[in-house]
Amino acid sequence: MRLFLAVLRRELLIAYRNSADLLNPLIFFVIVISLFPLGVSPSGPILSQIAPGVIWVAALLATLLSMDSLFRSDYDDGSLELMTFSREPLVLLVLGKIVSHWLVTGVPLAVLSPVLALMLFLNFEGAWALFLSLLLGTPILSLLGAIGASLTVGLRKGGLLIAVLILPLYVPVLILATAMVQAGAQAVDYTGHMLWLGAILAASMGFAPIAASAGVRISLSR
Amino acid sequence: MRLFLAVLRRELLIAYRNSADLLNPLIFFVIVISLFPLGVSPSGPILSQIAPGVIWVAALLATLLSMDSLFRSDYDDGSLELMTFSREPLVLLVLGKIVSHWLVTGVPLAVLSPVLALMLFLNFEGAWALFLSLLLGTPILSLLGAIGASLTVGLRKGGLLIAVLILPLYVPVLILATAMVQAGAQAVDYTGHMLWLGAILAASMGFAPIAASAGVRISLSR
Amino acid sequence: MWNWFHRLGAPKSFYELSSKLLPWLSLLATVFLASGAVWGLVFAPPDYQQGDSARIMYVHVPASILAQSSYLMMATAGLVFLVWRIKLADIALQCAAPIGASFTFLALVTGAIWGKPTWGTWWVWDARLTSTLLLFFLFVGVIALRSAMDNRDSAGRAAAVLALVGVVNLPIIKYSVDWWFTLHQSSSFSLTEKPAMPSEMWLPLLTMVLGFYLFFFVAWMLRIRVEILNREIRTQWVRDKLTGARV
Amino acid sequence: MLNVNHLSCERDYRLLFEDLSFTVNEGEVLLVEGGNGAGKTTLLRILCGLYSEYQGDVDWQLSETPVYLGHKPGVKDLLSARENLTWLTGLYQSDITPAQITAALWQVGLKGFEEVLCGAMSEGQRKRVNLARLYLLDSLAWVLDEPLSAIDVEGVANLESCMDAHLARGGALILTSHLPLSLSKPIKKLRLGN
Amino acid sequence: MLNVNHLSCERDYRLLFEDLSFTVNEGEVLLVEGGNGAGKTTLLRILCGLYSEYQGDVDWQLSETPVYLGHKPGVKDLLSARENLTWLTGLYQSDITPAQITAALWQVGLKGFEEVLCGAMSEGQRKRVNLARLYLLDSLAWVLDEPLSAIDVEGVANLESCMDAHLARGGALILTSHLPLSLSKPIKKLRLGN
Ligand code: HEM
Ligand SMILES: Nc1ncnc2c1ncn2[C@@H]1O[C@H](COP(=O)(O)OP(=O)(O)OP(=O)(O)O)[C@@H](O)[C@H]1O
Ligand SMILES: Nc1ncnc2c1ncn2[C@@H]1O[C@H](COP(=O)(O)OP(=O)(O)OP(=O)(O)O)[C@@H](O)[C@H]1O
Ligand SMILES: [Mg+2]
Ligand SMILES: [Mg+2]
Repeated sequence: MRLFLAVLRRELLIAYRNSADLLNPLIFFVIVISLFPLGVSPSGPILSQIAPGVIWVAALLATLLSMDSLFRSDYDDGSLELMTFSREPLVLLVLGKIVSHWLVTGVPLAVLSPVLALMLFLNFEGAWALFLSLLLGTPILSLLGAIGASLTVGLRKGGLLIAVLILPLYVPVLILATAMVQAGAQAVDYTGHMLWLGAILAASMGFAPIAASAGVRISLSR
Repeated sequence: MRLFLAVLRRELLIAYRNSADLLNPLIFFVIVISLFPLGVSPSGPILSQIAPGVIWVAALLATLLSMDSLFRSDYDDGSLELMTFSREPLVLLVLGKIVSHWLVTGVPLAVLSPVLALMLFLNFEGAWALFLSLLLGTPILSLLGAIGASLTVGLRKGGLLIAVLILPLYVPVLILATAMVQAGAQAVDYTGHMLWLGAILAASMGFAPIAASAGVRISLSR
Repeated sequence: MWNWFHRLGAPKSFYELSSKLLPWLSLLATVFLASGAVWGLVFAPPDYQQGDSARIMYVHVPASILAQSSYLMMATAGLVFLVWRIKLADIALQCAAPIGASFTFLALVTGAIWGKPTWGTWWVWDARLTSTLLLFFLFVGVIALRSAMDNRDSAGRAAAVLALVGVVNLPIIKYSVDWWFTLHQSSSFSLTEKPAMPSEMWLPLLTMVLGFYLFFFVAWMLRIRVEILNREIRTQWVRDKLTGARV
Repeated sequence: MLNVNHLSCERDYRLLFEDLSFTVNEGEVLLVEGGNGAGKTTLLRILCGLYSEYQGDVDWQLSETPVYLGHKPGVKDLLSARENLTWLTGLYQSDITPAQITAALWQVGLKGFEEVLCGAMSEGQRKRVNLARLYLLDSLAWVLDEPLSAIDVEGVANLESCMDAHLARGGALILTSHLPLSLSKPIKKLRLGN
Repeated sequence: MLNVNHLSCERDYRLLFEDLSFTVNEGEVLLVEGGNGAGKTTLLRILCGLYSEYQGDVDWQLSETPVYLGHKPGVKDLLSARENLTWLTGLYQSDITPAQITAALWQVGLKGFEEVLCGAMSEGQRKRVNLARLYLLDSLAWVLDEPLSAIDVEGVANLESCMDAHLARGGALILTSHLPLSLSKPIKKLRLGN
């Protein structure tokens, strides 16, 4: 447990050190979203229709691509192999890294999302539902993404391979969440969606860290 | 000139060696696009309306994120600093890398795009226009992206910083190209758009490699 | 001329000069801002169709104008730094970026606030708004790159290159966005057909614009001075300054 | 402390070593020799469980995990020397005080660099940060892959005395090195390659 | 061949060297000495124009560019030894034949590894691929940063004779090393750091 906190502190410290890294997913998120009015059309009706999908896809990408560097730098400078020797299970370390990643990426995205929702002419109820969906959804993204990150670390493939591996796993979350937001926008009750998201979150909580630490060991024995 | 060809051969050889890298942008492209029917709505009219924007945004991201590793690995293993000593100007080497990047990313995207266009219920004329727009547009993306890549190499920041730097510069291409596709889909003449894209291409041909090689030198003197 | 240029380029002499200029500039800035604000918010007539909500214009328009011209100034500083390697230019660039970004942000916010009463929504994808948003992204890019690099010299040059690239693209971006908007004209509002302003409205506006410019320069100088002290901390003259300040 | 029996390993169809058996006891040094590409790093990684494609068996009679030092620096560019060392040692032990960290950094000759980011250090300095672990961890088994490379002359002398101390307190040491090594104890040698 | 006048450099507020002046002529060796962090790498990078924050002036009387070898291996993991070497030398000269490439690889003791990907090589082998350039390029100026590190004993002897040959044909050599170096010519030394 002490170690878990140590990881958390280290990761947040590093994130703080290159604070640019902290903001990048956020800015990326905003920019990608603002590309759609330019690419599709600025008209309100259309935008409000595609808003949930666009915002969620952007969130997916922002998380996933920031994910790529989760283990990369530790691998490059060899501190990842040292972690595998630690006195406490590797799972704990991995979980620590995942949590800190969520704190640094997921939470800001969720917090910022309502503004963007309004920029895409989503109504307040929709924006609120979006916020909730992101708050529940992004941890799942971080957890699943970590598996991909652990498997692709060490292969110098840029951020794309991991996207290819993991995006399909994200599809259920995407569908649930966007449905939830649309329900919210039409003032339909969406507790059902939230329960489902919660369930997925719990499940991935269970197995993702284990899978990820297995992945780390695999990547290292090469 | 001999050297330019040498770079080209080397880059293509490397790309071929990890052929996964070759496919990733493509698969990424496909996956991202196929997220939209799931996230937005499967209905034909809506999709055909957003198709040009969606496909082009996906292309933007695919190019940009594959761009990130353009100089990265050369920097990591120190062969980038050796390139600056070469008997021919660095610009030539940089241009070679850019061209090869376009060959392995841009061209496949363009070739694949009509299929995706049809999947999003764009009509044939639109799909054709899309193909042309990508053929003309992706080299611009590679050229501008190279500037970002050269400036961010050596900072271990994952692919996001470069996106933040460069995506705004992509906006004109995005606007022109999507307009061109929409025109094509409505069987309106779009030679004007093509001429504009060509002009931008020529312009970026002119200054991007120079800026990029300046960026490389800057990143190295650290 | 030339050696004057270089003498000014020396941080020390700039510091001296600026300490002479600052009081006057700040005085002027306050005068202009205060008078412009009072004039615009109290005496100027309300807009004949928008009523008093239009008065936010007296903040919004100057902010928007400043947003654009500060990017130009930043890029100019970058050019000077790349060509003549004048350290001061690097400092100027570094200090201009955040100020410009905040002006852009101000333009966005005031615009949004203005949009609510006039258009009934906080935001529309209008050409001007969009290009301002993009301008904001360009600023953010420069700042992000600057802060991402540890080594100062290369960070400065990298930021300069990026700023120049941005300035080359800025017109293309603005033009393309305008064109894009006119393309979708039917589907949205626009700021383009504005009634010609009566002089009682644009005179205070002009005062505010000037005031904003002055304020920009004051803020810029202050930041530059601090940065100079930071960088030259180990040189004799700074030591003297600090000890002098202490006693 | 360590028993290795009938260990053999080949990497892409090249046999590195075959039927290797040796033991290392408390207070003993094993120097793994061999030219470039002989398989030293591979052997050490196998001993530490970092590489798994081998036949034969490796068993440690040891409560704590061995200290491994590889070719890579193993320090984070964005953390200062102190932060790196705190983290690296924290992985193994939880009872190390800041004062000890500082002391260790001084002992590896990084006095004045405690707060410098490792990204802003020279090759050798980065390596020293990693080596500073040796002064802090009380694991009895050290597995060091070319600990002396990139270290300057005083640094080497320093390190050798550190190793002597380790051996004196009953530690075991397995290392590789291309430079001559002078320790107080007799050095067991294991030669790989033809 | 190389004149350096009043060169001084500091990195984050630490003065590395000040008012350094020296010359290196045809057939001369300059060994840059100094502890870890003294500034050797920085100096060499300055000489090669890879680092620009310095005062003073560096001028080469030289037609072709110097051969620089740094701490990093400088080879691509995904290319074979032959491909890497072809590419690396092609950067400087266009007249090198495959036969010469093979010969050079054999001379650095990589016989049998010509077609192996450098990613599948040991630390030292990777370094050897980069060193093989020295047998092929006819630039008269070599600037080598710790060329001997990670190289085994025979490898070092090999390299020293290669350097002797270079000096004999009137080449200039500037290098750093933490190991003792024995060359036929007298070695000019430049000590950095206190
Ligand atoms: C976030 C929203 C907005 C942004 C980013 C924005 C941005 C801009 C920009 C870039 C300019 C150009 C300044 C110049 O160079 O002349 C401008 C001017 C102006 N804007 Fe806005 N604007 C916004 C909302 C609004 C709204 C809602 C109104 C009121 C209907 C408005 C009215 C004006 C006026 C009257 C001018 C002065 C026109 C001129 O000087 O040419 N703006 N704004
Ligand atoms: N990237 C960097 N940014 C800032 N300072 C640096 C950087 N790299 C090195 N330094 C500083 O410059 C000094 C000299 O570093 P340099 O690499 O030249 O030393 P060196 O003599 O090569 O040492 P070694 O023998 O370990 O290679 C060091 O004290 C280090 O703190
Ligand atoms: N990642 C790898 N994949 C496949 N083969 C490898 C890999 N790394 C090393 N090898 C092979 O294993 C052999 C031994 O490599 P190893 O790194 O153990 O050598 P070493 O004794 O450490 O050499 P050095 O003294 O240069 O460090 C080498 O011949 C090399 O070809
Ligand atoms: Mg080894
Ligand atoms: Mg060095």
